[in-house]
Amino acid sequence: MTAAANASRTAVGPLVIDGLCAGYGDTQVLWDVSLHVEPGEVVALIGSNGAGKSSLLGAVSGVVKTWSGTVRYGERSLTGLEPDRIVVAGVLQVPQGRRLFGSLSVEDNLRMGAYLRNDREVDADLERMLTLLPRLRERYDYLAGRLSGGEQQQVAIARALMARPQLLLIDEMSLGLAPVLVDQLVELLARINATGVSILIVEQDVQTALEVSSRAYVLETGRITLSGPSAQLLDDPQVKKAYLGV
Amino acid sequence: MHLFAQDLVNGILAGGILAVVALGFSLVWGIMNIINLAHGAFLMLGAYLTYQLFASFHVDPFLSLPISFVVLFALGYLIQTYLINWVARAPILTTFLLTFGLSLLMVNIALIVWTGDQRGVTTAYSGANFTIADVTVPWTKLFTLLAALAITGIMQLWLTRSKTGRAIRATSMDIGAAQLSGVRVAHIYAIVYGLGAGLAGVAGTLISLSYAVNPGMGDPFLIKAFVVCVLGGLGSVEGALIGGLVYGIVEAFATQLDFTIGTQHISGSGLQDAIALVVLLIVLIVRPTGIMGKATA
Amino acid sequence: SGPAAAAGDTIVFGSPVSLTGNLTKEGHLTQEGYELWKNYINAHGGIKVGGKTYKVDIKYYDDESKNDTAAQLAERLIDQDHVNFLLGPYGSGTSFTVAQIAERKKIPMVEGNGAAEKIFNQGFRYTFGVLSPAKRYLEGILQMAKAQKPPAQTVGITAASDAFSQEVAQGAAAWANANGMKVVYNNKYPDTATDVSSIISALKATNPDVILNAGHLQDALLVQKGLKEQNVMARAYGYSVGPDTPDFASSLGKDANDVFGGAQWSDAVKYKGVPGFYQSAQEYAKAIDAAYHHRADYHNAESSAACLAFQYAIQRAGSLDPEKVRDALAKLDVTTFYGIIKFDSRGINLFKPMVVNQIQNGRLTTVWPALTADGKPKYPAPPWGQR
Amino acid sequence: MMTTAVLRRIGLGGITGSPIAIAVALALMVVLLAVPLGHNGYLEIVFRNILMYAAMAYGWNLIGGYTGYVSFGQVAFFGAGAYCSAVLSAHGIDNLFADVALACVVNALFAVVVGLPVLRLKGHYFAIATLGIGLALSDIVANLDALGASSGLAVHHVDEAHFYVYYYAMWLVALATILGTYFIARSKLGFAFVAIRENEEAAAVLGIDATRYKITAWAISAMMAGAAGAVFAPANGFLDPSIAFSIDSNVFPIVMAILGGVGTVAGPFIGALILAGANELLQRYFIKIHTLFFGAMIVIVVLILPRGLVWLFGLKGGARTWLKSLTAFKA
Amino acid sequence: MTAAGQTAAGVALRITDVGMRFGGLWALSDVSFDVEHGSVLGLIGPNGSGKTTLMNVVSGVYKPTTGSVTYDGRRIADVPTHAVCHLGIARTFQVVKPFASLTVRENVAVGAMYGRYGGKRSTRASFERAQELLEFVGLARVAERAASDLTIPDRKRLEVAKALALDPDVLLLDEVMAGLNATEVEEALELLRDVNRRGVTLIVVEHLMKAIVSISTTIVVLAEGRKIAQGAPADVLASPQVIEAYLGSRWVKRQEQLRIIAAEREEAARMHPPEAGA
Ligand SMILES: Nc1ncnc2c1ncn2[C@@H]1O[C@H](COP(=O)(O)OP(=O)(O)OP(=O)(O)O)[C@@H](O)[C@H]1O
Ligand SMILES: Nc1ncnc2c1ncn2[C@@H]1O[C@H](COP(=O)(O)OP(=O)(O)OP(=O)(O)O)[C@@H](O)[C@H]1O
Ligand SMILES: [Mg+2]
Ligand SMILES: [Mg+2]
Repeated sequence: MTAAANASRTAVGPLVIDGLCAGYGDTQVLWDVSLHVEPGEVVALIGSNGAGKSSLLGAVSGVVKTWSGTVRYGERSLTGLEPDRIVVAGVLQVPQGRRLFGSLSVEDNLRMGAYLRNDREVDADLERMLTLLPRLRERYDYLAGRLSGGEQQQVAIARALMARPQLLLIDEMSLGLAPVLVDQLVELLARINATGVSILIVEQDVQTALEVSSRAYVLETGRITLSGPSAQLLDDPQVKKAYLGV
Repeated sequence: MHLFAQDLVNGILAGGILAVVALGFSLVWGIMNIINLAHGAFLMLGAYLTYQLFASFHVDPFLSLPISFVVLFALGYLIQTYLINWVARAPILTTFLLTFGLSLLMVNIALIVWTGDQRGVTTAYSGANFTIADVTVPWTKLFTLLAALAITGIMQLWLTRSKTGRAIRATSMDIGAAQLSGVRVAHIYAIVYGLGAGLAGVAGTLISLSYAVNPGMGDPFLIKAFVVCVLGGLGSVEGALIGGLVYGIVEAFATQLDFTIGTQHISGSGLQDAIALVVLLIVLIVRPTGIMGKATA
Repeated sequence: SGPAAAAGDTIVFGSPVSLTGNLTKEGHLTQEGYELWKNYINAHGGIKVGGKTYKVDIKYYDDESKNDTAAQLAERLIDQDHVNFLLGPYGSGTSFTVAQIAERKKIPMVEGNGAAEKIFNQGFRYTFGVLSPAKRYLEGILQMAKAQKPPAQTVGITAASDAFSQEVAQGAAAWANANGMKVVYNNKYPDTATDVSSIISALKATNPDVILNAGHLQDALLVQKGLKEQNVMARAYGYSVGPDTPDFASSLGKDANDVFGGAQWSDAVKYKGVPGFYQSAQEYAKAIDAAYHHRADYHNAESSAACLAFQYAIQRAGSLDPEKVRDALAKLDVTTFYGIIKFDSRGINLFKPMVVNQIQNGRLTTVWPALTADGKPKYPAPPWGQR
Repeated sequence: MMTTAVLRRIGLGGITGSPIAIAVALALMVVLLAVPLGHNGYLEIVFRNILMYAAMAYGWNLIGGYTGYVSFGQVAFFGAGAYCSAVLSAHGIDNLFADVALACVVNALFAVVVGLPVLRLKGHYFAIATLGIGLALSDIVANLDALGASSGLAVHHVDEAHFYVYYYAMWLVALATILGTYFIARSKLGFAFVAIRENEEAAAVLGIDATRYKITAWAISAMMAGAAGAVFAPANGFLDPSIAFSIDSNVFPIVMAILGGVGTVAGPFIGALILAGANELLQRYFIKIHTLFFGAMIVIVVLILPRGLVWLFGLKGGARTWLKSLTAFKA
Repeated sequence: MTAAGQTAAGVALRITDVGMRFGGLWALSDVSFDVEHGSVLGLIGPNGSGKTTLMNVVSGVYKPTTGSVTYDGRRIADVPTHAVCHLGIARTFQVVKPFASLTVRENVAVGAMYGRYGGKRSTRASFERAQELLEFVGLARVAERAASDLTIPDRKRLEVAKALALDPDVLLLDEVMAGLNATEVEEALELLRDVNRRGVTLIVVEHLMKAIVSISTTIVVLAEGRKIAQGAPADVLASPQVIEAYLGSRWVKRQEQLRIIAAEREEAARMHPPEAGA
């Protein structure tokens, strides 16, 4: 049924966004954005509120319609595809605000992540998630809508992982999470990345974002204004001033 | 005492049919947030299909159950895909209006095709019955009840256990998130609407055994479906079943009630609907989301 | 603002009638009755009024079987389409609301399908009904049952909750009480009933000799099936509406046999009408069969009769003036294929008897009163399954 | 929180409504003053019904549109109002002012008594409970001999020459509902209603006593429907449960409001005019299948103008915007 | 700096043995503490530890299963939700809930109309008050926009403005800074300090430790529905139990780094006294 489900977890190629313009109604929010994520890379996208970070992720995952420009993933063009087709291509988004299925149990939420998979390893992956995130085991039968914010974020990430994505788009991972949990998630990302999954992460906690990524882009009012290795951006005086409050 | 037992049986038998009528309606409403006013028309088409198969090809009504389901499922699937889907995410009142229009269309097409004549499906065994402990039970209605139980059972299992069932429930909660999990929403919606129509068709088949078949026959059932699905809890399969049974039993017992207010004598049977609705109100006041309804997060 | 004179030399009648909605079938039968008359008149030259001959035309609108829509359409027929006269809609509820408009607009209406006496108890001057009142519908069946040996002694009645059915039920109960029969059960069900088993259970528990239903075709079918399902055994089963319509037998098959129906008319009646239209019931039935390919039903006949009342009244008035025609209607006294048409001071036809039909081996046979009958009543009814 | 989600999807506009829409509505009202001058009783009924449905639509809009409690039971109030007139008439009182006043008082009380339990329900459950109230009331009246039971009551009315009084009375009721809506929408009351619609919990935390304001909205909307019913009964001259509590009077105001544009002041009017006009033409030219065409028309209008007819007036960007709107709600 | 706003003395809110059960889960158990008038209480704890639940109890949205909350001696559970703000208690929602179809100004005005004065303030006065507050929180530029058009941080500002419109004595803030970047957090803190200076008691729930530390007079830590620590910020954050349950080792490490950087800077500054900066 799907290529994504049974394919290896190694990314098939780079995500290449070229000259992307997009918006809502008549208002344009993204202007000629170009960026790329190489297989196995962790890339961060930072920028102030309303810069268009979520919109950019949306344009990749198909929930925001592109006006012009292209999105390619490996050999495939993702431009203009419906969101479900993009999942088939192996690109998964953890949306801002979690968007869990509130009246489904934690288990069912995780199983929904594996919706397109037909292989026999779904149960094994489920078990792996519960080991990775033990809190979820405690809340396994709970309705997701009853969980606290942090618990929900864990379910959201685990749900996306259940699809065995090759490229993960994570929006505001640390939002509202206890510091100790952010630590755990950062480690989690490293481990996921180690299995060959590329990650494009959007974060307000710029410090964390730059620590976990190897490269980063700065988005300002819909345009890429700066990019480079994360370590370098951490030291960039402009970045420090605007985003780190130092 | 005997009448009490007989009424209980009558109520349960009638309730089974109402459960099937309400089930598809409840799913479409609960899952797609569409108040499907065309549900009664689908029911009517199911009944005519059964009638036609019976009159022209002597197909037994119980055998035409799956045919009704498949044909109406297909019709519902197509209607959703090519018409309703265009406004599937519109405000609930917009789709309400659209299905109102569709219902008028279907009923009036039926009027042209079959005219306003009353039709009936009277099989060799229709009216056959048995009696235990003074309670008479008609075979067809008993089988109808069993069919209703089987259908709700299958639906319940399918919705909770199958992958598509889970996707349907997920889609009802958050379309966007479902899409991001790889769910093709238009397809899921078409399945749900098809299911609603198919179940209405099945209900139509069962109803044709006892009720006169005519183009407008869906209306009273549609109104009862409204009440039953809310009584039981919207979008809930067990809810539709329990709601249907409660409604059937309340109606049956209402028949034997008698009031006298001053010089005015009121017979409960004339007030069947009102009594059932008062029960609905009481249930809702005690349980604001119906008997089986879960409070949503 | 009176209606404009007939357009050219055509007299225009108007009728809101149930072409959709839950009385569609009956509405169609009504329309057939009107059309048969119109075609006859036009084929035979028209109606002669004071030296001039007029063709006739009938304008219909669909009242969707709704009382208020019927009234609104009547108003439209009068004000917009300037019809000369109104022919009634189908049903007592619609007839009542239309009667009101006729009254206000001072346009005569003759109706053949609203038998509730309430319509005629309002002091309306412009409304005339050719049919016997609702309370008579089931009397014939009771008379018949009482005349059998041994005579029926107990009656159970179920009735729909609409005005017509309620009057029918009250009439039957009153007759039974006045004639030494006992009413052991009398209860109503809502018009929207989808299941009547519990009423039937209660009825069965009282074990009546005669079971009567006052309702319409749709509920008659529901009740008849229900009686069989619960194995209710009575000596006679009678319906106010149902058995006379071919649908009853066609949808119930054998289960329809031996059931009685009260009827305004049947093709067995032996009246000899005045010239101007088919003069006997048999000729009329033949014409209906030729035109519509089904057996003439009393809804057809009473509708044609309403037209006939106008025909003779207009001829006698020698004018199309609404007031003159109204007066002529009030004085009318003719015998037609349908029986006598004559109105009491309230405008209803108390002078024509009802008949009782019974379905015998799938055929509608008139069994009462004996004078007009073309068969004998089969009484008592055999058990279910042996029909 | 279901309600909020549902109502946000209804896409109700700003609270006070656009001044243009109000101007259009009032201009239409002025034009409608002229109808009885045509001495065409039928047209008078058609337009009187439009005014009646409009009054009910505004009543519905207050509880369904502004407060977010979608009611399918406005017909209960309409019917109750109508029966108030019928009862007065049976007691020899033929006075429209008395009719309307009684209908308002009775309906306000009725709304409070029924509202206390029913307004605790949310969303769909509220909708069906209200549907139930209408059906139950109809059933109960159909069994009360004092109200003529199912065979109904004649209601005294004036003679043909003075029939226009009903038209103007209905016109006044409609005008009152429009102006009432307009002023309420701009008042503190209106803000409380909308706050409840958007989020009842958040409204409570801002100090809004939700129960009290919901009942207020419900009672006012009940009075609007009741006043329309009180004028309708004598104009119609006859009342039975099937007329007083007809499905049409329940569904049409909603259909008109949606077709015209929910939450706009002019919407229900435009919707009513178009529906009545279309019905008129279809009845004329397609007697036997007019309902079929009527159904087809509704389907087509919904598909090509999913936001209602009034939306066309404010359309910027012409055909392009319109084409985009076609897919706006696609799943 | 932390005590800047402390004016009135005495206990404002007294939370006594509060327990809250959802089905089989005790989201809060035996929580007790006092909040002084004019103070800023920081409430922290792992996700799901019951902070939001406690806010709901204090603002009268939930009635606690056990225990009580009193405000100036009055039991809050006895007061209906809508009347709690007449007492002077206002709150924001973690999941922001603006009235989406109203404009930003109207949103705030509704609070001003009903809030503390229970509908007695005139429409005009309410709109004037709304305008003041919008300027105060920095939303005047979008006053006419529909609330649904706002970005998340602006929605949080709106949430604060709505709460302030109730003219509260106590303001409960549930994660109003989540999703802001460091610079924006600074601005928000400045705003809250200003509010506090005007005599409003604050209860602040945040996961941004920097913010909590810099604004709170006292910190209370919840874990699994129980209070595990209470005290001055420095003491609480040093508690091993809090570090283990909530802060985590990376946080400690980062603090360490920051302290080293600060120390180095100080050292450098001592060696090379600043003149014209560089
Ligand atoms: N559904 C929408 N409709 C209209 N405008 C939108 C929509 N979503 C976002 N916008 C606008 O697009 C712009 C970019 O928003 P976006 O959510 O992409 O920013 P962001 O960088 O993710 O910000 P945040 O940090 O707040 O998440 C903002 O001005 C926002 O108001
Ligand atoms: N209405 C409810 N019904 C059932 N359980 C609930 C409800 N509200 C909260 N809970 C449960 O209570 C616990 C505490 O939740 P609460 O929202 O108070 O946590 P929190 O401390 O605010 O967390 P976060 O920092 O993630 O916002 C959680 O485990 C949650 O699942
Ligand atoms: Mg974002
Ligand atoms: Mg929280």
